[in-house]
Amino acid sequence: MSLLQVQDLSVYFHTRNGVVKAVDGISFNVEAGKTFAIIGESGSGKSVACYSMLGLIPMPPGKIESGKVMFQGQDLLKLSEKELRKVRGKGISIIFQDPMTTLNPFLKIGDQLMEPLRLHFGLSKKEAWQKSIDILEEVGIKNAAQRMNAWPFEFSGGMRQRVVIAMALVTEPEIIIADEPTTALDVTVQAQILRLLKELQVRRNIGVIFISHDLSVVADIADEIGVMQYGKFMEVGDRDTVFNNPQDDYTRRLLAAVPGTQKEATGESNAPMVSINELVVEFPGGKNQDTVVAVNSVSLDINRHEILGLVGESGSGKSTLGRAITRLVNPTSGKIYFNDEEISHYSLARMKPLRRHMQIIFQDPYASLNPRMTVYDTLAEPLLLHRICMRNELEGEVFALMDSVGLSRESVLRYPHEFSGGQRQRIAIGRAIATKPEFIVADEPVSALDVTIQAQILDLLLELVERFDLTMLFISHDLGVVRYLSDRIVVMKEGVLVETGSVSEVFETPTQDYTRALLDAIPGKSLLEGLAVPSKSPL
Amino acid sequence: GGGSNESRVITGNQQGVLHLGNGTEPQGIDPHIVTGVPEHHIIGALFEGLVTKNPYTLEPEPGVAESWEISEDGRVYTFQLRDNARWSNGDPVVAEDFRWSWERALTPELGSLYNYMFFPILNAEGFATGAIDDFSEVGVKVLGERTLEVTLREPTPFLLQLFDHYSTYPVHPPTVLAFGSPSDRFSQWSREGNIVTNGAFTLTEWQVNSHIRVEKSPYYWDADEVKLNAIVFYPTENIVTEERMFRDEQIHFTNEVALDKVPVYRSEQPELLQIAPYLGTYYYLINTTREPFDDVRVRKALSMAIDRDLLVETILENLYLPSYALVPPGTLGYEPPETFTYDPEQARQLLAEAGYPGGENFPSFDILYNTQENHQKIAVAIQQMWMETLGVSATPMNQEWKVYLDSTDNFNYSISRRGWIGDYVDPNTFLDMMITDGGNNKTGFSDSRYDQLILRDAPATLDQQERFKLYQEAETILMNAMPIIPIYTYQSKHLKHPSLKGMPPNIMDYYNWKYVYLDASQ
Amino acid sequence: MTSRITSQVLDQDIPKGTSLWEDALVRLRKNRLSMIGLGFLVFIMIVCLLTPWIAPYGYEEQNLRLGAIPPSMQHWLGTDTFGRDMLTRIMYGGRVSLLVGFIATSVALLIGVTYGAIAGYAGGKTDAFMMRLVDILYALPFMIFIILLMVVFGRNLLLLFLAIGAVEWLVMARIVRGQIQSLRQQEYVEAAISLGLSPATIIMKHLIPNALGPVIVYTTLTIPNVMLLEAFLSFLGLGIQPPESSWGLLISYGVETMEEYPWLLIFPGLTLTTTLFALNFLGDGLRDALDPKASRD
Amino acid sequence: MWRFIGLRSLQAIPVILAVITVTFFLVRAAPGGPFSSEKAVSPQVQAALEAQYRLDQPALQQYISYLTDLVQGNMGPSFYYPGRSVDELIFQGLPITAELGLYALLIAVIIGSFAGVIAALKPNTMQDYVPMSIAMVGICMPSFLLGPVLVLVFGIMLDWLPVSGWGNSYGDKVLPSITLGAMYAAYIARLSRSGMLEVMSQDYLRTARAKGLPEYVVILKHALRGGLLPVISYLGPAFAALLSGSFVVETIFQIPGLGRFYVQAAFNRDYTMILGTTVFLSTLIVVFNLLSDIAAAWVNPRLRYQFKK
Ligand SMILES: Nc1ncnc2c1ncn2[C@@H]1O[C@H](COP(=O)(O)OP(=O)(O)OP(=O)(O)O)[C@@H](O)[C@H]1O
Ligand SMILES: Nc1ncnc2c1ncn2[C@@H]1O[C@H](COP(=O)(O)OP(=O)(O)OP(=O)(O)O)[C@@H](O)[C@H]1O
Ligand SMILES: [Mg+2]
Ligand SMILES: [Mg+2]
Repeated sequence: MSLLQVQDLSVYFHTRNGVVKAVDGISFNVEAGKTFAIIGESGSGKSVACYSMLGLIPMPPGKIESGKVMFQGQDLLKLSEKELRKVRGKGISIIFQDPMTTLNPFLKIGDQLMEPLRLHFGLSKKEAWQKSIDILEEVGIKNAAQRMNAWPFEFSGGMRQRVVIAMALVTEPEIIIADEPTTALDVTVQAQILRLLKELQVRRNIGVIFISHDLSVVADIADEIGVMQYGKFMEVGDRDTVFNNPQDDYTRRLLAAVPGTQKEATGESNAPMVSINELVVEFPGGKNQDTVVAVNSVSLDINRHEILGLVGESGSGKSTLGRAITRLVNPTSGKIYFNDEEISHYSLARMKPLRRHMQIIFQDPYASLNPRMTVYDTLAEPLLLHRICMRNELEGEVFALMDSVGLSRESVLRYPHEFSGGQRQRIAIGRAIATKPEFIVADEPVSALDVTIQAQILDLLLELVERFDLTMLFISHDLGVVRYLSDRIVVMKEGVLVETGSVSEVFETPTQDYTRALLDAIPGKSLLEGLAVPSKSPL
Repeated sequence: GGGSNESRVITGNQQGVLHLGNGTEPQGIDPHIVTGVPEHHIIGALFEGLVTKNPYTLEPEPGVAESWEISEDGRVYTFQLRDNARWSNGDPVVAEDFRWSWERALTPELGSLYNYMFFPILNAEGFATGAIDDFSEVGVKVLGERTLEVTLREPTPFLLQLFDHYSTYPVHPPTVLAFGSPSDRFSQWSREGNIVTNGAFTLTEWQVNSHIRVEKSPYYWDADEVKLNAIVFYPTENIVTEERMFRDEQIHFTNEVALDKVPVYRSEQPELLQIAPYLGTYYYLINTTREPFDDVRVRKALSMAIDRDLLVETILENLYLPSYALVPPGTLGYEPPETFTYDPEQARQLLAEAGYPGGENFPSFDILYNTQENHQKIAVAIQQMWMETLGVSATPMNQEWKVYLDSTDNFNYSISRRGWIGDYVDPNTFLDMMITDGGNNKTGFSDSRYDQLILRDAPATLDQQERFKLYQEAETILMNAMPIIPIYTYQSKHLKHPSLKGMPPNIMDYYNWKYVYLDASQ
Repeated sequence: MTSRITSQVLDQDIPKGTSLWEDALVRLRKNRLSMIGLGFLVFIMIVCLLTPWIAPYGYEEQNLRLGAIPPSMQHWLGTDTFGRDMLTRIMYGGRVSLLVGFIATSVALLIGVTYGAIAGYAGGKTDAFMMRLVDILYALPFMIFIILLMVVFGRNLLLLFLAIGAVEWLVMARIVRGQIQSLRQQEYVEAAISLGLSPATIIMKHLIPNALGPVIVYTTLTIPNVMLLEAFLSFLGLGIQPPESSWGLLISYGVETMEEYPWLLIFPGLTLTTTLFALNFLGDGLRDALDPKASRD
Repeated sequence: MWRFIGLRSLQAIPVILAVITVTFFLVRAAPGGPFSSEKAVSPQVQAALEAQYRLDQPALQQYISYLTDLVQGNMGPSFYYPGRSVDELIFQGLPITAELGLYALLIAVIIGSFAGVIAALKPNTMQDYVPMSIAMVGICMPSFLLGPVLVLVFGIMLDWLPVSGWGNSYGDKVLPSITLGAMYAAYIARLSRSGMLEVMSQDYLRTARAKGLPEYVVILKHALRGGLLPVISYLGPAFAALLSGSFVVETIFQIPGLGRFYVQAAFNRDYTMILGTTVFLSTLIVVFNLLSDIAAAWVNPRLRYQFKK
């Protein structure tokens, strides 16, 4: 018998703007030791489907309309809160999608990690402490012992994600639900994590539900795949069938949208738009912690009309660099020029006129959205502020923005928490491009998007580059995307720039070991190179 | 009562310890410095003057002085002190102690507020104001170890009343000197542990805002007559709390009873109430320097329009007595003149004569009172009476105590409430207030005949009846000018546990602690 | 590929741009308890407004011989010791209390929220300076302050509002500052900064709406507090003078005689409590309405 | 952090100095001096009294000598209680008021936050309405009303507890502490409810639940910290108000505490006492606001930036 049987699960949200059929009658099974991957459109109900099984969606407004979720002989949907609690963590654990908001900002990393250990294994404080350090190391956090005392906000996006993963893995549950667990991880770390997961799965015969947009990863690890759209499964089948012989139209479109080729080198080299000189950003360390040098003496030019790809290890200082350029963190030393203006020490007020021309898309879209502002307000704000349009055109402009980032107009009055991860990311993108800026720092802007929408967004960005002379610092772990979009690539490691070059130079003749390691670790390479999946069974 | 707690009253009765509510926390117990009633109660237990009062008759009784002689002209008193009067450390109480103490009390630097109590003594006022430096010029002489001669400016028939006042009590010179200069207000001599007293009790415990305990003194000359072993005084600012404490049998005797509680006790436990006329008058001051109050007709109209009977009967719960003069009736035989009554008709007429028929054009004015509920009640009621009877509109206006004093002092008012409690049992204690520019006059009232009567004629008259006639004449002058509107005569009111005896009601609300005893059988 | 995204919904189907506030109003209207609370408040206000015309007696009308009679047909809520009709006095008292309650609270709210938000947002030296100023004001002897006010300006209702507002805003400022201080660290504030919004806009649009929960609650608590404070100040001579009255004054006089004439305490007390309940239901409803995440059916 | 505490303690100096200065001149501006009384005071006596209390000196000189004395730990003699120093009176009442305040605070914090949390767990249900209604009644029952009611019920009618006193008989601390704490409990209940509601919908609570943590751990460990932030900012001024506001309770229950001096001193125009209590109060305020800021930073690590640099 299957470890987990989901039958005809439907979850609706009864909001003031009508009913959202987030999950609409899905069924699937998860076998022990096997991985069931869910792919599909952003906003199609993947997360809701998984969370609702354990009663972890807000109810109301959410309501489970129908269905049965059988686990260990009981229907999870019928359990009381108390009985569910026994299943959570120990029976089924979840890696949530948004690592920023899923960690408690008021508790130390170590505290949060030790919690499930102490709860489910009754470990002493000391044992739990040691075990937590081990698992942190296993997910590739350096200096784990020291980092135990850090607060979530001191961690980079990828590091937080790994903490969330570690938290879910330590309990060694029967089933792990991993909701886009590697979006913020560079490929080497990603590989390490996937290995870890696999290992655990084999050792303990664990069933895994793996939600991802990264088809190459799915191709690598899935046994069975469900393709979701509009809250329904369009197609469920084993990996090879889905990849090589997709039945559904949507699946086919999905596979076709994987970004393939490299952008043509523009060649022309303009004057630098942004120029950084010997930039250093330090964060004070906490108790028994050294000062963190997040960005270490980085010098860099970003030319006008150029997309500069920034890749590198998780925690290497990419986000910090981006935030320093936009003056959201104060540089410790060094200089930043924007349009030949030195802005390193500009006050907030002096920065203000420049803001219109300089935008940032945050790595963590949810946290960057005001929970009390609807999409409409969020998008209208920059338009009004910088007088991009008249008040009477506002509505049209907002809808145009929503259209261009692929948000349905019906959701215009929704608040951030009513969206899926990918939808939130699109709101953030919409906000950043609203002012038609000259320069954007895009920190993992498409990590939560399925490939079709991702393709749409990437095209949109390219179009903006063409039409409005946009310059962009594009931070991403997805080397495919970076390759597709960038003119030039810089590689960062431990706060330092280790390599700079054109796309082809870096991809084809990397000079650094680290870069090579990165390239080697790209999963599902074959898929990238023409969608011919190395199948266990011949076509 | 008491529940889980043994009630203090019961244990007190067994041990001879009296517990009583005593109003506010005493400022101190230096007899020459403090001025309040709560202080008075405590000092009365700790010290004794030349004479004391009989609580039943209020007649002077021998205190430290076992006898005295008065010269023919009434101006020289010779006191013979008793042999066995002793301080609580065993020292004898001698005439020099009195002389020394009075010099101290009169020393200008000390700033004793009650120094005017000595002013009938020859040259005392001069010494107190600094006009005379040498105390030997003051009419106080030590004739022998236990003989004290006092020479007066005028024959002052109520002198013995003054010598019962605590401001004339002796203090123990060596003790005072041991703690610094005699005129030092910051001296610690009167603190528990330091103080040496000559009264029936000694101070044993003093916890600010909690309680003061005095215990029977073995050295007191009349110790055999003292029945209580100890008295504990509790500061009870909040009269509601005080009543609760009484009900819970934590105190034998309350300092006050709230107006609203009186009817309840009257109907349910009348035996616990002790109500008696009190030597005090509640009245309104009129600022005669202000229009339209400079017109005596207006003043009279206002006064005659007040239905004092109704006031007393209703909001005052029949607790006080309607008053039509400044001096309370029955002040050791003095009866104030009856010059007017409640007469709305005449009031209206007077007001019309003054140019305000039916209150027309009468400017609206404030009735000033200091923050207290009873003052407010009276002001509200009177305001309404004036409105209904005279058609004049007044607004009750309360001010915080010191602001109110300041306003009144500076004539910054139209009508202001006032209460006056006699310092001693004689009309003089009331009437000398109203002399021209008297410190407590505050109305602008001035009448030379009045001044003459109060300052010259009456003090020089030895015969009591004669003297009272003069006072009546003065008071008639006063009430005809009506710079004040008498409203009611106070009554003292207490709740008293049945076991408490020897505390009879009297118009001074005076207790002589050595008469007090507890009857445990009650 | 954007087939689903391009809207199938006609533009007019989509409500015009609504802000949190408009949205909140809609939601508030659906909250039954809040509406009952609001209804009650409106009722009380109308009654108070119309009091001079509908009150059964004059508020100063005494009948000393009919003092302190329990509720009866002539006097539904009894009379006080002056024989004045309690119902009338409560109605008149409400005029003062509501006016003082709302105006003084508004003053406190306005100053407190603005001040606290600025301090909390600015942080650093500005915050230290501003908060120490609050400390100073908080530490000054209130009594003396009141006495002086009274002496310098005399009786004046407007002054009373200011005096009360001036004290009440201090705690409000601290609460708001605390909230803003922690909200300011949120990434959406950073996002707002990166948009180029001015601090004032960030405070107004991004911070305050997210700090409103405690603010609303504290406001609803301040109103009754202010009403009682008014009684205290009036008693000291700063506020209204008898025979005028207010709920707070009625209550404090009622306490004195609660054993003898309980109705003198119970009715004004009940009025104040009911009003507070209504206020709180409204406040809670508003809080819920302003919280997009709050559950609703 | 020690640096931060040190810095804040330094800030206390200008605060207290400002308070002293303003108060010093404010009290002298208030009409009616310390010695005015219903009985007229003769000019000589008035002068003598003023001389004894240095009031005859120019105000500035008085001010300077006051400060000089204060620095040496001497708050001067009380104007109202001859022979007693302000230090003595304050330190006599302080332990009692502190104890009373502490009990009241404990009652307020424990009962208040408990009620608030309980209510926030199931908003808009009976579990919410019942504690919140009690809280609201508590707010309408200021201590001048609650105290007498409690005394009447528990002291007189049921006769369970003493009606007055402090530490004199068994159980006499119960009613005053409740009376003083009740209103603060009500405030805290309301504030913690709203704070908790704000937090209860956060995603990190979902994470905590997903770990299988029992609900009480979810609440106590994960939700409470964020939820109590408004309460924490409120507690600073509240505790100071608790101590200075205890005068009503102290009067009702005959407690020889410090609170009575705050009010009495102003009425008596006891200049030194007003200043003394004010200095004391401002110190309390500085200290408790510091504590509340530290507590807030302890709860919310992102506020600790102020400790650094
Ligand atoms: N609280 C909510 N209220 C209303 N609608 C909601 C709520 N939560 C989610 N939704 C809607 O439910 C749908 C499914 O959301 P879900 O988070 O499951 O998508 P997803 O498949 O995980 O997408 P993504 O890949 O972008 O994370 C979305 O359209 C979303 O807008
Ligand atoms: N506020 C902070 N306080 C202390 N340390 C911080 C802070 N923010 C970031 N860091 C540290 O700085 C380093 C760089 O972080 P940053 O977020 O720039 O990494 P990143 O390259 O964006 O990583 P990722 O790819 O995982 O998002 C990390 O070691 C992180 O722990
Ligand atoms: Mg999702
Ligand atoms: Mg990052």
